[in-house]
Amino acid sequence: MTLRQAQDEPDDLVRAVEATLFAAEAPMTAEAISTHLGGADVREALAGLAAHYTGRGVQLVERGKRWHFQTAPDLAHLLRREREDVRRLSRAATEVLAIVAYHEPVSRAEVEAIRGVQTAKGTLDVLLEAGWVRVAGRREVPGRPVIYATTPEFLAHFGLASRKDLPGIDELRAAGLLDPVEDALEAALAEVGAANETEVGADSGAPLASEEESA
Amino acid sequence: MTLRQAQDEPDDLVRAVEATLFAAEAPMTAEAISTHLGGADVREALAGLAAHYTGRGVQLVERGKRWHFQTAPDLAHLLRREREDVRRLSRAATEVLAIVAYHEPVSRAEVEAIRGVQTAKGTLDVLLEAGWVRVAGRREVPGRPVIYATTPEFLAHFGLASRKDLPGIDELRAAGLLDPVEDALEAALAEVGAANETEVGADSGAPLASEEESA
Amino acid sequence: MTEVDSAPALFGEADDWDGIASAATDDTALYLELDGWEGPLDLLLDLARRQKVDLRKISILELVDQYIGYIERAEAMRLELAADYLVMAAWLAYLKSSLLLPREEQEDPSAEELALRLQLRLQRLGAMREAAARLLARDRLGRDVFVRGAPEGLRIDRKNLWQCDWFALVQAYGQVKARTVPVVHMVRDRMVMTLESALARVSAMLGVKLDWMEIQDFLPPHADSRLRRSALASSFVAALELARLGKAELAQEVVFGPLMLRQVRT
Repeated sequence: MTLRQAQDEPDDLVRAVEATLFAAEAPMTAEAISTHLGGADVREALAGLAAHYTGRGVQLVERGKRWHFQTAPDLAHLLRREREDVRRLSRAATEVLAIVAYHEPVSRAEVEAIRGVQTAKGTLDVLLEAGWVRVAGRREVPGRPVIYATTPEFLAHFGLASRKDLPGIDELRAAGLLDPVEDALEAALAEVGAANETEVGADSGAPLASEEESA
Repeated sequence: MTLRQAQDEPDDLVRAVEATLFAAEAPMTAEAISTHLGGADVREALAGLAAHYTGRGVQLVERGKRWHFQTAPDLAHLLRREREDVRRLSRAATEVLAIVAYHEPVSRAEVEAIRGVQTAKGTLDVLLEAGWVRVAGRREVPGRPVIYATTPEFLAHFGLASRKDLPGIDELRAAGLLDPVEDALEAALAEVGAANETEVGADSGAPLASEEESA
Repeated sequence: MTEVDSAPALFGEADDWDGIASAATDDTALYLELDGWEGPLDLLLDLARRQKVDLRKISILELVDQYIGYIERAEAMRLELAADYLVMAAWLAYLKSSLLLPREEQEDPSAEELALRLQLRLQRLGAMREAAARLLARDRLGRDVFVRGAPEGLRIDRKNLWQCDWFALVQAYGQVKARTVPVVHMVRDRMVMTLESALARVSAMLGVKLDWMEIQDFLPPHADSRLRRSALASSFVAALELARLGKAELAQEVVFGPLMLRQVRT
């Protein structure tokens, strides 16, 4: 015990950050913690705390630049409550959420272009109300459509440190699957036009005519 | 790190108890925790956790046989932060303050009689909060109304050695301050006064109309 | 269907996709699900996945046949189909016939281009549906991981620092005083000659003088102008009153000429 304390006893700043985040009712940015503690630089303390809690039943995590403590994911089966706080999302809402997250900022028309159906207004409202999607301004094109993006609450809910953590986003981007159909079409046609013999990349969305070549 | 882990890595039961108490909305007895975790004996885990958190910013404490996490008592001051908002006294409050200063001790009814308008309760509260007015007892008349007087802080804030330093009625008249003023002009003067407030000395802030006289 | 239950069935890996396919043996079961599709593209995507190949390698011709086949059988079973399903069926029929035409007879855009576009759209929708499933399968806050149940909370106590200065204080008092001083209208004494005094003065002077006198001569000779005007008015009224009582007579030879006055002899 005394040995451990000597090694591991946290200093005052670490203790203060730990207490602040334990007491906080919502995730806090490093800046907010610093302001709350009178301007101290808390980054090192945060890193130290995150390391300390690694492997414990409680973890310190960063989600969209905000920090909070949460229970360890592997203990989920012990902690699930009868009354689930999690919203049940319709399939439409789930798809819209994924499209917003992977494409943000994105207009409703762009969401509809990907889904091939009109999106009921209520679907976006559910996501706005959940606090996972926000209005991120307007696109400066004719009609100035409203564009949507995800929120820090979205990242916190799905356990993402940032949008870079979205599952498979790098692969999707590399495969061009986050580009508009028009761009992909143009690229694919150009490729086919340039040389049918050239080996078609796996990411090109090869047209039917060149199925064999790309295979 | 690996050394610490080897020494200090909590076992699964300890982690489960830690997470359970962290997520609990109310303190839990050892029995309740045990039931929640399928009947395991949690006493050792609780003792181990309490020892682990000793000296940290968060503590595991037992109160009346119920266990809960709380922030360390010595850090309580960190959970509260004071913010000072500089606010300008409203005109109504300024009038009430002036009446209290000139007529103290004075009841609210008397203040209203002098002002000629009803005085919202909040107005006196603001002056009490500012520390410039205090309750000075009750007047021994039917109804025993509370009477108000100014405080030493009032004198200090306004740079007065005593209430006798307040200009008398004759001086106010000489300064033109007792002349009936058109509402619009009055408002304009109040505004000018507000704009100049910081620089205005005791003798220089006469209204525009009577500058010559007061100079 | 909850997102949890549906995730493995609807959003499984392309290779082991079997959620809807298993129902395909029973046509009725499939058609009854038509309401459940999020439009024709959604149905097409599920049909495409049943080819059990990479979405980049699906056979559009086969897909078209499957789609049109289902739509036809649904119509045969008199299931109401939304218009957009029928529009898609018609478009796919056109696409199929174009794809079967020799390349040189095709219009612009070519059928291959249209097919490619459809394929790209299916890929994108498929990618997003998989992404949604993977998102929902993550450790979610409030379901799998939990924040502190009873946080103490961080309090920010706001304290007002009230500001007021000496001048504002004194001025406010002055204004209260000025506003609440009782308003009394005082009319200052003016030098006037009342009707009574004019009557007395005119009758007395008429008794002394026997000849015609101009009314101006009845006025106090050294009075200031305001008193003279008051005296003139009062004296004129007094003259009229004396005339009415038969004690005086009035004469004026021209309009606005001098007004003459004398005692009536009795």
